[in-house]
Amino acid sequence: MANTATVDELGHSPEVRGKNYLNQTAGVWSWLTTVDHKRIGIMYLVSVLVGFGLGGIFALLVRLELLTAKKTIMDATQYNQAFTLHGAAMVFLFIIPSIPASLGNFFLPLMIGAKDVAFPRLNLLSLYLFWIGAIFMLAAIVTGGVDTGWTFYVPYASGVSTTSVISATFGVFVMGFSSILTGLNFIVTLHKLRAPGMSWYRMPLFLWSLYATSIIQVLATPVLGITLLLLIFERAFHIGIFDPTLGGDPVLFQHFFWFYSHPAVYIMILPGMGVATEILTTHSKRRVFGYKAIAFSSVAIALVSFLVWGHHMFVSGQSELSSAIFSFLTFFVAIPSGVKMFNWLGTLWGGSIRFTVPMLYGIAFLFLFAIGGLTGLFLGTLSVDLHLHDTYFVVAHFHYVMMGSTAIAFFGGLHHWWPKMTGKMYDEKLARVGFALTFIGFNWTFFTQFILGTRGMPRRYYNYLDQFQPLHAFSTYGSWVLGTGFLITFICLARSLKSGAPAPANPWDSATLEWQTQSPPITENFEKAPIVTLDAYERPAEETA
Amino acid sequence: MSAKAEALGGAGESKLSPQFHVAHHFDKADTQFDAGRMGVWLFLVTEILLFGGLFCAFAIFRSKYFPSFVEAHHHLDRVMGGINTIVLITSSFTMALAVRSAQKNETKKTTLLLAVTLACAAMFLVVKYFEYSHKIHDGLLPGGNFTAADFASGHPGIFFAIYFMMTGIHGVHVVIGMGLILWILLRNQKNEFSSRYYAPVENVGLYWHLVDLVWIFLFPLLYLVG
Amino acid sequence: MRLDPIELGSFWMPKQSSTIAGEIDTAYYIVYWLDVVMFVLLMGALAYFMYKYKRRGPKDKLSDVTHSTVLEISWTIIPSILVIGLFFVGLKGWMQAMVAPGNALEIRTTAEMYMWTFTYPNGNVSVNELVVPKGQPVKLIMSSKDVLHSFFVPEFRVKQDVVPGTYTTVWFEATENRDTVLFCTEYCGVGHSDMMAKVRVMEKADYDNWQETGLLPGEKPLPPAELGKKLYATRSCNTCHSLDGSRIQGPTFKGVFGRTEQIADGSSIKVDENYIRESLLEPNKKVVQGYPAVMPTYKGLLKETDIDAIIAYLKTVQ
Amino acid sequence: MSTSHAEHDHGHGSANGDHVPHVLPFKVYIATFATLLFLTVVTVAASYVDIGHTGNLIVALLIATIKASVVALIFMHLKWDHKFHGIIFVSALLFLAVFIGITMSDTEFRGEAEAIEAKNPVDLKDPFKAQRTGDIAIPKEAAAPAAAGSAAPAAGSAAPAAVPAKH
Repeated sequence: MANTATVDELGHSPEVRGKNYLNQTAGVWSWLTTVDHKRIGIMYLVSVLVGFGLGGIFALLVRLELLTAKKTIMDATQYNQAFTLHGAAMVFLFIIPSIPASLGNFFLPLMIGAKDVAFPRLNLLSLYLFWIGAIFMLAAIVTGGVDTGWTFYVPYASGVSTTSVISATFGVFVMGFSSILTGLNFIVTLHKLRAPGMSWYRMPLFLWSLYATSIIQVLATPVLGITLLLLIFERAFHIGIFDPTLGGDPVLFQHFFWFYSHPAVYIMILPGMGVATEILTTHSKRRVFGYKAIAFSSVAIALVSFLVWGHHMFVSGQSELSSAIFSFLTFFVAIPSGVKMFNWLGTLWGGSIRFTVPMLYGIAFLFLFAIGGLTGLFLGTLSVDLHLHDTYFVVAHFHYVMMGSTAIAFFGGLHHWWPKMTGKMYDEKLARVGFALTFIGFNWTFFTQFILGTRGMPRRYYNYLDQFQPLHAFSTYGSWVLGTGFLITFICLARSLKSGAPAPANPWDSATLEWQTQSPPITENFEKAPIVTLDAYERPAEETA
Repeated sequence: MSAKAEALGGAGESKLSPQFHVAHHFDKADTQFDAGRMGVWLFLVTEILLFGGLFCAFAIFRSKYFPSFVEAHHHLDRVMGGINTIVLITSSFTMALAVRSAQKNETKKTTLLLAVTLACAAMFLVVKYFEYSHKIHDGLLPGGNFTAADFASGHPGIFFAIYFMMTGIHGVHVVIGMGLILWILLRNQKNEFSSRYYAPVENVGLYWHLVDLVWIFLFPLLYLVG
Repeated sequence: MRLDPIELGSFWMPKQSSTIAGEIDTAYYIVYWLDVVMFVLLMGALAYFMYKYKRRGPKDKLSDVTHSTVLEISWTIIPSILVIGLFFVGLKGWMQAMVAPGNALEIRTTAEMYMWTFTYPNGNVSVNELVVPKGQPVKLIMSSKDVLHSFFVPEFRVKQDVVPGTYTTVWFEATENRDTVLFCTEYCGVGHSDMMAKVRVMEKADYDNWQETGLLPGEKPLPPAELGKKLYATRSCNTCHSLDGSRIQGPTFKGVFGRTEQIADGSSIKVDENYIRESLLEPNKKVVQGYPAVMPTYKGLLKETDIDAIIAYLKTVQ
Repeated sequence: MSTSHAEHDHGHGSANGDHVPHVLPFKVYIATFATLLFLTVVTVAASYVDIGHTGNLIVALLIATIKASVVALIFMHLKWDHKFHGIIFVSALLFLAVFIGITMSDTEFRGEAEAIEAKNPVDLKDPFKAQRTGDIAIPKEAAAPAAAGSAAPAAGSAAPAAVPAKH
């Protein structure tokens, strides 16, 4: 800008000052037709939080039912629907889109110094597809529920269940397209729209994790699409591919399903790892240790994730050869995950650690991911899996990974970027209370389930042996603490929208690009296209001196 | 499909030929062109894996019910399948030429070639219609709907399940492709394309070639070797 | 059905009640201690760094080390070796669990929504109760009538899905002479959690006696009429033949002994010992007029003493 | 964007960033079209020659692959396109191969462990001892449904996957 005399500290000219992406235009219509990645990210954020709330309510109901060994509040049919909808809502409405579609959409262009994603209208279409899919899923809930479990195993889902399986699976099918389009958009954006000087190795590591995630979204989701189509046709027209009475193979469905759904586990966790990396480096004021190791381990996880789906099927009746191959390959996912863990610790070493709210979430992530990852070794070990498969041990394990790692990273990222997204600071004290209750409640609820599982408690049980009752009750009490924690967090964030102090451009003193524009950013992100001259997380010389 | 729609970037609204407006978030036309095409290629990857699931099912059940697959494939009409192969290859050829004439600013020729492509696609569907109605009449249907009595081998319904799923999904792609071709044909008539901006033509072309590519594998597997 | 609780062998694991359990628990504890050590090291480092490098002020000295190739390589290679080791630890027990010894007793197992049916080599059938001898390998050959189920006995550490349209097998050799619990562990519908069954492990002699007489250890043989009454219920006679004179699928048993019945071919017959015996073994030879010929044969499923008992019981139903 | 761009070799583009098309000569298209038609005729003809089912399958797939490559390289301009687009395309095929290959490692070998073990017993505790304690000679047809005594699987007429069809 020519008028250098009146620019503010961020270089904003008078015409721009006070304007941002939130107040540029107003009205519902301006939001529904926006192609601004930030607004789309915000709409995704609201949507996934609604999904999280929905899944959370079902989770609390499931836990409440399990308070006693027989009927507590609902009958077996309602219970089966409750755990199915908890799983389906959490996986498809919350975790899969959570970080990439909300935080990713918002920050990916900002972090590479671009004005938008490569295909802004496609981005909006992806949001609409997500909503349409969600409507089909909600329609399924209203018109008879779903009781198949979120895995939709045949022949139960294709022939026996009398619930609205088709509506639910069609919803997931449509949401799959949304996921594909987001991934495709991110890949092209990262290839084509990086600001001058922003080489691949200067990108923040969150973007490497999103890149790896996008690869999985593009490569794996179509297989889910064809799987669900076959399931829908099986149910509607008895085409027989999965139906044993017609010569089909029900185990084949599991291959199809897990070829997507196992990589999907990494669609869920990889962005969480990326967020954790950003948090740990920013709040320890330390450059990331082992940048390339973390970057390549993300891509390695994405690629290896395609080779291990059969570890969900060790007792399914698949061939012994397959099980042995899958077990062997499964252990190799542990290596890049371990490499990340070590490098995160390396990042803390020699830093200046501030225990801000996001940092608390970041440290909790390390703790919970360590447990989630290490307990995965039990399940990858063939003989041990014979005992633990489909018990509460598995339930506890994947909650530590999905909830303890991804959701905690998501909320950490939300606290980290909240000032940038909303332009408001939140009440640190209240946020800490929310965090503490969440962390304690989570471990309380789910560590208990490791004990239940090794002792032989099968999952998806409505009635159970009396001997498990004390531990189940204990777990249920924990879920109340956990629920309270999230409630306080939501109240804290909602209050900040109303009465939070205005956020400065860079409250955490971070080195990455998204903090180099105002909070909240202007619609074009940067007034002057940034030119990158420093490595990732590197600070200008006078600052580090 | 939508990938293609977006492949224009934000350029759709502008006055295009001879100079069109580069979308604000791209630095130059060439980047925008490349981005669009990369998006389409990534989209084609998803198409390959979508059909891939069915190819996987084909491989597994062919191995499991081999005699049934051999017997069932004799009930498919090689002549109709062969005609459709030639029709689709021809359409691919005219589509490729349409892209070429768009590159060379030959608007009228582009329109003509797109129209021929469209006609070929329609013919493909007509032949498909006759094939389907014949199968339905004979009771050669998927799984539980299979009613043809004179089958010696077990589980022919599986073959026809795969046949109908594969050709059905392929047929849906042909229909979507026709919509896309029609759309660029109309835009071409409004003189929106030029040698400097023909990305939509090229990207729809890529999609159409993929539809051809899938058929190139479907035809021998289903009709010729079973 | 009353199920005994699963007995705990340690804080984590149930009691080891099969030969394979020890092997699997060993693998479990190898992973367990490896995990504990790794976890303590990682979290120890985390706690130490949190304490040591807590921000003191803006003048904190920051490390400028951004990578170490030696470290990266070592923390890639060492875990790789460890997990390859784990793979073989798991493979060993698993191979044993997959391949049954040749002398295993084969029991045909059918799962359906929501019950387990076990058919023993001599044709005996038990529902929701698996009876096995101690100290002998038992191999279950399993199939499902409807949806996926899964066979899981925590104390034996064995699990295998039961798949419709195909056979799957599982084997174990019980080592403890007591009852335990069998779960269905593949979600199968509304009654999934009720699809539990009792596993009775008994000495070989007791097992043989049970096969022969249906008597559990310590049980006295029943008088014939009472045994017949029990068989009437357990062998599903009651689904087609009433005791109160009402018509179900077949003729009522009320006053059946000594009654004269019209046969489908027009002749008539007096119901006596021989006709009852024939009706059990070749049920559709002489069907009472007006009833469908749908009764399955009990040939091979009932022993001579059972047939005698049923006859004795029918004499009492008046 | 100069950095991101410099990483790719690219056939088009000009100094001012305008897009310049890469036009192929007409005869290339004609030749491609003729090749495709010719190969279609060949593949139909080949299917009438009986060289065994596997032979016919291999010939058909080979010709289809050649045709597909021609379409991808010339009609789809992959030959002159960015290398990265080719990598994208090939990686799709690679992952498809992984999907089909590993899935078939299950369906082709189901229930064979016992048959292999019967022929070639290996005790992991003592790999060099041929016979396991308790073993008798095992006359096994893999999971041997016939040994079950009672009828075929209740779910229907499906052949048990334990005895996979071999051709």
